[in-house]
Amino acid sequence: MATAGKIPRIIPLHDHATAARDVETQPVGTPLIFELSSDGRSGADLAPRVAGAPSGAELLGPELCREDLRGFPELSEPQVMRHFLRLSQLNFAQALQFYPLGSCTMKYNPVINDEMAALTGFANLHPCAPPHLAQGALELMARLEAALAEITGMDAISLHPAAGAQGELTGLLCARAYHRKRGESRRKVIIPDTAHGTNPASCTLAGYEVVVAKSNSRDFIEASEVRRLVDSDTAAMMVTNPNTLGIFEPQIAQIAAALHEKGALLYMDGANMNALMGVAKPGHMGADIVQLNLHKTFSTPHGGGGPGAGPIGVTRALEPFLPVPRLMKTAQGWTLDSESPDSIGRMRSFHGNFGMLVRAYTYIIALGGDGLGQASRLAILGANYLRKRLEDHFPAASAEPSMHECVLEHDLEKRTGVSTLEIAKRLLDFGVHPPTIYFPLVVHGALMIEPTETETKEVLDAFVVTMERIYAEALNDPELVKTAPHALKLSRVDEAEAARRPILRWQPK
Amino acid sequence: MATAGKIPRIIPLHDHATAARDVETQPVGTPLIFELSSDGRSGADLAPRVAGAPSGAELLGPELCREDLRGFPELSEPQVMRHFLRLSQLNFAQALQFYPLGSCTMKYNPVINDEMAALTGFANLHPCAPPHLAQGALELMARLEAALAEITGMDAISLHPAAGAQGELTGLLCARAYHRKRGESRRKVIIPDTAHGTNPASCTLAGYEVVVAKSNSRDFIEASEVRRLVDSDTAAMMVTNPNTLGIFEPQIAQIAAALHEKGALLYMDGANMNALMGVAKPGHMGADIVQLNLHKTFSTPHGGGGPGAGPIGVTRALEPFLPVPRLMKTAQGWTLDSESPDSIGRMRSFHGNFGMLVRAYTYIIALGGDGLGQASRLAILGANYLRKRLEDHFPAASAEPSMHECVLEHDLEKRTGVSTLEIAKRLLDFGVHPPTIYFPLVVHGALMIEPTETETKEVLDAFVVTMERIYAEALNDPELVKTAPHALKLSRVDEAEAARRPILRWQPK
Amino acid sequence: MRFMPQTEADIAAMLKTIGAPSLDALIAHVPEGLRRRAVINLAPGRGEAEVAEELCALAAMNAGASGYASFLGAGYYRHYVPAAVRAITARAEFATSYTPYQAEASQGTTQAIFEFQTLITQLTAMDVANASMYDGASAAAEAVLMARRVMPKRRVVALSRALWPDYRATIRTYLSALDGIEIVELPFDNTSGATDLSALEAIASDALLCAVLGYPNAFGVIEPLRAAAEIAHRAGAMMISATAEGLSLGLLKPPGELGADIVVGEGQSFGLALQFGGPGLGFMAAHTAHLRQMPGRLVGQTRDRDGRRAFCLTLSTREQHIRRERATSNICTNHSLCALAAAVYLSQMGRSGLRELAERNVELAHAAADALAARGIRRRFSGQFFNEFTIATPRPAAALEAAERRRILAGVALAPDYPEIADGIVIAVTEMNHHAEFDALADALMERR
Amino acid sequence: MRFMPQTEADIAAMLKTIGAPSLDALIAHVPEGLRRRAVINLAPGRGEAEVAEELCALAAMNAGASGYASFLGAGYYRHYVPAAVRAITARAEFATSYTPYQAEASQGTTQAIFEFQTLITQLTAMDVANASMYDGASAAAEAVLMARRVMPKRRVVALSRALWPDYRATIRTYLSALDGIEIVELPFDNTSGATDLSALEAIASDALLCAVLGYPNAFGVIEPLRAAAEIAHRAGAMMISATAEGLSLGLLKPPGELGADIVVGEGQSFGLALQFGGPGLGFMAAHTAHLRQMPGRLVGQTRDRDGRRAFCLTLSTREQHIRRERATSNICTNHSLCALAAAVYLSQMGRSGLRELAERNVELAHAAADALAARGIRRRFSGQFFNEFTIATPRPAAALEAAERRRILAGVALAPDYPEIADGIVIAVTEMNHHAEFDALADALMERR
Ligand SMILES: Cc1ncc(COP(=O)(O)O)c(C=O)c1O
Ligand SMILES: Cc1ncc(COP(=O)(O)O)c(C=O)c1O
Repeated sequence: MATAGKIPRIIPLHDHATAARDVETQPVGTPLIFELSSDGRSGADLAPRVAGAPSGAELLGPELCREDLRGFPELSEPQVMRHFLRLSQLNFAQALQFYPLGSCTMKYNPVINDEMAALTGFANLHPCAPPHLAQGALELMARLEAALAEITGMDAISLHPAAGAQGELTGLLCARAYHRKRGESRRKVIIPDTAHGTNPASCTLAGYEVVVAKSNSRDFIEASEVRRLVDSDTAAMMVTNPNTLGIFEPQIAQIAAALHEKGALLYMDGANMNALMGVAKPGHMGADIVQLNLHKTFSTPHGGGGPGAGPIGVTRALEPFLPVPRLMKTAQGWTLDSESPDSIGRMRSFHGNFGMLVRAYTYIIALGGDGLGQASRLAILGANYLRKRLEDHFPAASAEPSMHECVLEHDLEKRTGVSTLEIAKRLLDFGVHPPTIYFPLVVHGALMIEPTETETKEVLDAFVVTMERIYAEALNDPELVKTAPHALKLSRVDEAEAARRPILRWQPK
Repeated sequence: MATAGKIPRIIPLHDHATAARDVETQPVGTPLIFELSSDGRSGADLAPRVAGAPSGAELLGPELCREDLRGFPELSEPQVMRHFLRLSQLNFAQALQFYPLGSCTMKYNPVINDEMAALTGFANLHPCAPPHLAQGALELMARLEAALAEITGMDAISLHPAAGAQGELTGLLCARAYHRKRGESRRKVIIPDTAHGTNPASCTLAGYEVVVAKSNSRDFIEASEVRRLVDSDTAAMMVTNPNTLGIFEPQIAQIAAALHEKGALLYMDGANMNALMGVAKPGHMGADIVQLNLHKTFSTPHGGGGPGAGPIGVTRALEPFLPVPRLMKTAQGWTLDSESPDSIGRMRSFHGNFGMLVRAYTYIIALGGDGLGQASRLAILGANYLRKRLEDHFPAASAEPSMHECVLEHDLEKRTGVSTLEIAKRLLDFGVHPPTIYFPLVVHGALMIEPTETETKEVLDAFVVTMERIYAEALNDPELVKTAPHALKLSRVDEAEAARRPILRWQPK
Repeated sequence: MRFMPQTEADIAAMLKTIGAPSLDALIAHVPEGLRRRAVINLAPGRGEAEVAEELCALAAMNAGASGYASFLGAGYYRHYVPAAVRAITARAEFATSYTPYQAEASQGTTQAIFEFQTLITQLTAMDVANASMYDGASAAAEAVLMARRVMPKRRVVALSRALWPDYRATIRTYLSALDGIEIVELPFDNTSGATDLSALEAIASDALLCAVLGYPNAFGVIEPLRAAAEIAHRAGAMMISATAEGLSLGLLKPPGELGADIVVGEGQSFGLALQFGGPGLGFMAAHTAHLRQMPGRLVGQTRDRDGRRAFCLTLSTREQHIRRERATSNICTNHSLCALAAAVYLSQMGRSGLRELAERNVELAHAAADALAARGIRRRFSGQFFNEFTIATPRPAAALEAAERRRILAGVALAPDYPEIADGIVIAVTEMNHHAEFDALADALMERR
Repeated sequence: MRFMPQTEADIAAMLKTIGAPSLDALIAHVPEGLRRRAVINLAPGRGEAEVAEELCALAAMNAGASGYASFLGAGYYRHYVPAAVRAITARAEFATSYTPYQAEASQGTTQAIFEFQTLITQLTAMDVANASMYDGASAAAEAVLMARRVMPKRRVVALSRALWPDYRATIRTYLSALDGIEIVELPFDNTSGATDLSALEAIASDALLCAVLGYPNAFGVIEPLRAAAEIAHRAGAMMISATAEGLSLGLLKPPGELGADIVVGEGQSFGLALQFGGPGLGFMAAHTAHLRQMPGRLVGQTRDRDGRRAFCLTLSTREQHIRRERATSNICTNHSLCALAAAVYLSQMGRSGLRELAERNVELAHAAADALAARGIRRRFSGQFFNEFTIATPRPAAALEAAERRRILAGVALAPDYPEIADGIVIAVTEMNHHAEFDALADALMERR
C-alpha cells in the first residue's frame, strides 16, 4: 500500500448504503444477499399464467399452500450476479494460487473438462431416459470403468459413490456382505494411527469396531503389527498408500498376505493415488477394495468442497457385492442392471455423479496411459524437491522417502512460540494457500505439503523463499507472524467464537 | 488493513521467483506472460504429423519459412490460465463495481446474451456458408433491423459497422454519396462544441471540413446558430442528442428544418440512445442518419474496449447508399445482396459483428417494447436523482433538465487545489469506477455521471455518501485525495512517463 | 504434456537438488515387482481438439437429451437453469478451491454456504440447515442415522412405501450394518396414493424411531405430513420428510410447519442440470435442539480480529476429521458447488419468483392431467399433486414406446419398482413443457389402448 | 423487469427527492410531439427461458454451422478454439470493463493488451503493434490512410487484385472521400496466382504511395513480398502486407523481414469463433519511425508512484478524443476482448505449438491438394500455398451443390468476385479437417464433371 500508514480504513462501496456511510467506525464485511434485498425486486421474469386459468395456489387450496416466503431474497439479476462475483473474489483457488494442500491433490482442473460435461448430450440427459437413448453416457461410463480398472489393477469398478468417504463406506459394506455370504460376521477393522478421519468414521457407519495399528518408528505399518492384530474377527484393514505421511507402505504385500491369511480383506484408501499411477497398482499390492477420489487424482474440481466422485475398484471375488445399478452389455447395447442379488444395494439415487465422471474421463484420455504415469512421477519429483529445499528449517517428519507429498515439522513453536497455524496464516499474506496442517495427527504441528505435478519449479522455488522468510520473521518479529494474515480483506477469523455461540443462519432484524 | 502500519510491503507469490525473493527492495507488478516462459514448455498438444510424411516446413522450403519464434511464450496451460485469471482480478468492471462512466452506458450485460452468442448454430457458422444453410442468422439480423428501425423511427437499418465511430463514418459517407448522387459536392459538416471526439475525426475521414457550432449559455444548440452556419456547402450537421451534457436538444426539430432547408442532412449521434427509448425517436426529430452503439444502449459487453457494433439507421432517401451487403428477402428466404449500385461499398469484411448482434437482439426481446421504454425512464431517473443529491458540492454544469446522465462541476480545484482527476482516483479507493472526466470539453473539470437503469437506489445513495466524503477529505486532508489511489494494488500510474519514453512491447533481456 | 510445466532442464535441476539420478530413482523404493507391472495400458495422451472430438461424439449418442418432449421426473426434474447460475459456478475461484478450512482465504465459499443454509431454513421452516449432502437419498439415510443418535434406544424405522425406491434402497443400505434396526414399510392407500397412516398408527410405540415420508411422494401425491407427524410425535418418534422436487417447497406448506423434525431433500431443481442423475444436491434441515447430532459441514458467522463479520466452518467436533469413529457421519467432501448453484438460483428467483414458478408448475401439471383426463386417461391416484402425477394405462411399456416414436418421453413406468401398480406411469410436468405437448402426449398414450 | 432493480418505493422516493411528480414529469421537456409517437411497438418483454427458446430455434436454423465437412475459408478460418480462451474471455472483469482510461483500475486489460501488442510484433517482426482494429479489411484501409499521413504528397495506391475482395472494397470506401487518391489494381499472374510485379514496377514512381498485397493472397498463394517491397522501396513507396490467415505467420517468413512497412491482418484464427464473420480482430504493426502516424489505441509500460511496473494507454495525442479532427483515425472502441482472446490463444499455443499447428495446416492442405490432384482435379495456380488453395473445375456452382448434398461445404467459388476465374474454387484446409474427408471431397467434386 502506497501510503498505508496515513489513511483511514477503507471499505469498498457495496450495494449497501451502510458500507460507505460509516467506513471508519463500523467495520463490516460483505453484505449478505438478504441484506441487499428490497421488497418487490425480482431477478426472474416468468411467462405469465394462462389468462383466466386458476392459479397454482387456487388449484391446491390454502390448506396445502404456505405463506409467502418472507425474508427470502428480492434482488434484480444484476445484483445477484454482482454479489456472487464479489464473493468469488474473496476465495483463494487452485487456478489462481499455489495451493499445496496435502492429501487433497489440488492439481490444475482443465477447463475443457467442464465444457465437455456441459455438452447438451450430457447435461440435459435425464437419469430415467431409456438406455437406448443414452448409449453415449453409458459407453462413457463403461470406458471410464475400464480405464480405472487398468490404472488400479482391480477387476471391477463401481462408479456409484459420490465421494471418497462414500466410496469407503461402500467398500466396507461390500466387505461385510462378502463375509456374510461366507457365513462369517466379523466385527473389526484395523486402521493405522495415521489414517484420515473418514476411515474410522466409515467403519462405524459400516458397523465395525476400529482397531488401531501403530506405525513403526519409521512411520509405516509393519506386517508384524498387522499380524499381531488380525484375527478371525477382523473383516478388513484400511491402509492408505502412500500413507498420510506421503510414504509408500513398504510392507504392503506382506500386510495383504497377513490379512488374507486370516480371511480378512485389504481395503486401500486410494485418495493418494496421484502418487501411484504407472508406479504401482493397488491390485498388485493385494488390495481387495480401493476407492478413488476423482476430484483429487483425476482433476475434477473440488468446488469449495465437492461435488466429487468416489468410485471403488474390487477384486473379482467382491464384484457381486458392488452397489446397483451395474453397467451391463446386452445385444441392444449398454444397460443398467439393478438385479444383482448379492449387491449391498444403493448408496444414493441414480447412477453416480455422472457430471464428474465426464470430467475424469476427459482428463484420462487427455493424459493417456503415458501421461498419467508421468503425472505421478512429476508429482513425486515436486514433493521431494520441496522436502529437500526446505529441510534446513522445516525438516521432514520422517526419514523415509517421500512420494507425492511430504510432511514437515519445525521448531518455531519451541523457539518463539509461533505455531503451525500461524505459519499457515502468514502464508496467506504471500498469496499461497497453506498446506494441510496438524495432520496426520501423529506428527506434532505437521505441515503436509502436496505440490502436485501441475506447478512449475519457479512456483516451488518461490514457495521455498517464502517459507524461509516466514521462518526468519518468526525469529525476528514473531508478533508479525502470530497476528497474520495482514494483507487480506479480513484479519484472523475467530473460529472459537463461531463454535461458542453458533449463528448458522441469517435472521431478519 | 489490520496492522497495516507495521508490516513491510507484501507482494503475492507469483509464478516468478523474483517476486517473492526481494519483496521489500524490488517492487514489481504482475509478471508478463513472457517472463513466465521457460524453454520447452508447451500449453498445447497437437495431433502428431502423419508418420513419414514431409513436414509443413519441408513442403514450403526454407525460402518461405521463418526462423523459430524466439521470445514467444512457452508455458503450460495451467500457467496461461493462472496468468490471465490473475490479470482479470486487477480490473474494475461493471459486473462487479458501480461504473457510472458518462457517455458509455455501463449497464448490466446479461449473461444469457453471451450464452446465446455461443450457441453452435451461431458461433460455428462460417460467413461464406450458403445462405440457405444460414437462415437462422439472417432471420435474426432481419428481426434486429426491424426492431432497431422501430426503436429509432428510421426507415432502414444497416448492421454493418463495427462500432459507433465506424457507424459515424459510414453515415457520413452515405451523406456524401447522397449529395453526390444529387450532383452536389458539399464540403462542410457542422459539429457542436460539445461533440464527442469521434465526430470531428469521422468528418475528416469522410473528407469534410469541420465547422464548430457553439452551444448557447444554456448548453444546447440553437436553431439560429445552425441557421447562421448552414449553407449550400454544408453536407450535414452531427448532433448528439441528448448532447454530451446529458441535455435533450430542445430545438432539434428546428435544427433539422434549418438544415433540410439548405439541403443539408441531420446526422444524429445515437450514442446516448439510452435516454430516448420510448421517449423520442430520432426519425421523428428529423434525423436523416443515426448510429447506435449496441455496446451501450443494447447491453453488449464493452470488453475492455470492444468489440462493439455500430448499426446505422437512415431515411428512405438514404437507403440506397447503405453499405453492402444488404439483407434481401427472396422466395428462397433471406439472402445477402451485394449488388447495390449506389452503395458506398464496404466498411469491413463480411456481415457485421454478428456475435454482438445476437447479444443485442437477445437483450431487445428480453426487455420488449415496454421494457426498453422503462429502461430509458429509469436511466433518466437515476441521473436526475444523483444530480439532485450531489448538488450541494457538485452542482450541475447546466441548469437544463438532465436526461440519462448529468455533468457536474466542483470548486475544489479553486479551494484546495484538488483536481477532478484526483477525485476520480480517490473514488477508486472506495470501489467505484470514476465517472468520465474532463468531458465535455466545454465544462471545466467536468464529472460526467451516467448511472444507468440497472443500478439500485442503494448504490446511488452510497455513491453520494462517497462523493460527499471525498469532498470533505479534499477540504480537510487534500494530500490524501491528491495522492490517491491508496487501496489498490498500484498507486498512481505515471501516464506522462509512458508517453515520454514509449515502451510499447516487451523485449527479451 | 500441456498440463505439466516441467521442462527437461527443470527436471534435471530438481533431481540434482534432490540428489537423485533420475525420476525413476525417486520410486526405486517401491517394490520392483509392483513397478514392473504398473505400466498403464491405455492409449497415449491426446490434444484438446481430439479429446473434445471423442467426447462430443459420445454426447451425440445420447439422443434422449434433446429433441424429445419430456415428462420424465421421478426424483429428478427438468427446470430452466438461468445463465447466471452457470456463470457463477464456472468461476475458477469457486470451482477450484477446496473445502474452506482456511476461513480467511475462503470467505466467498463460506458466505455463500451460509446464505445457502439460510435459504434452506427459510424453505423448510426449520432452525438450521447444513452445508449440503450428496443427494436427497443419502440425505434421507443420514437423517435416519441422525434420528438414531438422538434416540439411540429406539429401533423401528417406518418407511413409506410411497417414498422413492432409490431413497428406500439407500436408507436400507445405510442401515444395513447397524444392529437391531427394524425397517417397517408403510403401505400406501391405493385410492389416494398417500401413505396409509393407520399403518403408522399401528406401529407407533416407544420402539418407533422415526417415520420417513416423501413430500410429495413417489407418485406425486402430497402426503398428509401434519397427520403423520402427529402420530409419530405421540409415540415420541421423529418425523422425517423427504422432498425430491425442491421447487414444491416454494408453494407447499413447509415441513417445519407441519411438524417435521428433520427435513431432507434433493436440491437438483435449484439450478442444477440433469446430468444423467448427478451430481445433485442433498439438503438437510433440523431443529437447534438436535444440532449436535447433525451430520455434515456447517458454516457459522463470527468476526475477525478487527470486528468485521466473517464466516467459517464450525461445530466440527461433530465431524470425522476431529471425532473420527465417533463422528456424526463420515461425510467429508460434500456438494458445495451445487449448494452455491442453489444459492444463486434461489436468490435470482427470489421471494415472488420462486413461488410463481412453483405455481406455474402446478398449473401446467394440472392442465396436463386435465388434458389426459379429457381423453379418458385417468389418474391412478386421487391425492392432490404438485407437478407430477401418476396415470393408469393398461400397458405402460407399450404406451411409453409408442410415445417415444412420436418423440415424447412420456414418463416413468412404476411397475419395475411397484409390481402392485402394473398400470402406472409417473408423469412430471414443469415450466419446460408447453400446453401444446399435452394433446400430443394424450394421442401417444391412446395409440395402444 | 429482472435487469432493473427499482421498486415502486424506490421510484417514489427518488422522484420525491428530485421533486418530480412522476417518471414522465422528468421528460416533460421533451417536445410532446416526439413523446407522443415514441412508443416502441415491439412484443412485450419475456423471461429468460422464453428468450433462450427463440434464440435456440434461430440457431438451429443454421444447418451450415455443424454436420458438414467444411472447406470454407476465403478470409475466415475454422480452427480449434481451446477452452482456456473461452474461460478467460468470459471473465466478467474482462468482458464488462470499458476502454482502460483509468489505468489503476484496468491493469488486467492494459497488461493483456501490452502482451498482445508484443505477440503481434513477434509474429510480424515489426517494432510496434497497436491494441487492435476492427478487422483485417478495415485495418488494411487504415494502413493506407496511415501511409498517406507519412507521405501526404504521394497519391497512387496499388492494390493487388489478388487481395481479398472485401479488403479491396473496404480500402476503396475508406479512400473514397479523400482528394486526389488514385487506386491502381495490380493484376495477378494467371499461372502462379501471385501478383504480377511487373505491373507494380510499371507504376513505381514518386507518386506511388504504397502497394498492398495479401500474404498469402485471396487464392491462397504466398506472394513474393520481398520482391514487391523492393520495388516499392526503390520508388520510395511503402509496402503494406495484409494477412487474413494469421496462423500463417507462425511459419511463413514474417512480413517485417521481407520489407513490409505496415503489416496488417485478421486475427480471427487466434482463438475466435467463426460467428458468421464477426467480431474478428484487426491487427496492425509498423516501424517505430511511423509510430506517431499509427491509428488506434496503444498501451505503454510505465511505473506507478512507488516504482511498480504498470501499463496505461499512451500516445493518445494521436487519437480522436484529444486531437479531434486532426486525429490519426476516428477509431474509439476497438476489438479489445478479441485481442485478449488472441493473447490467450497465442500464449497457450506458444513458441513451438503455433509453428507446429501452422505446419500441420500446410501438411493437411497439401495432402488435400494431392488427393484432389490424384483424381484429376488440378490446382488453378502454381504458386506455393499455406492452408488454402484454388482448384479449377468446370462448373463450380454445380460442384459445390453436389458436395453440399454429401454434407460437404467444399469451398468458395471465385466467379462472383473474379469473373475472369470462372472455374475457381478456393479450398481451405485446417487442423479441423481429417484426411478421410479429402477423398469424399474429391468424389463430390467429380460427381458433376
Ligand atoms: C486419505 C483420504 N481418504 C479419504 C478422504 C475422503 O474423501 P472425500 O473427501 O472425497 O470424501 C480424503 C479426503 O480428504 C483423504 O485425504
Ligand atoms: C457520444 C459518442 N459518440 C460516439 C462514440 C464512439 O463510439 P464507439 O466507441 O463505439 O466507436 C462514443 C463513444 O464513447 C460516444 O460517447
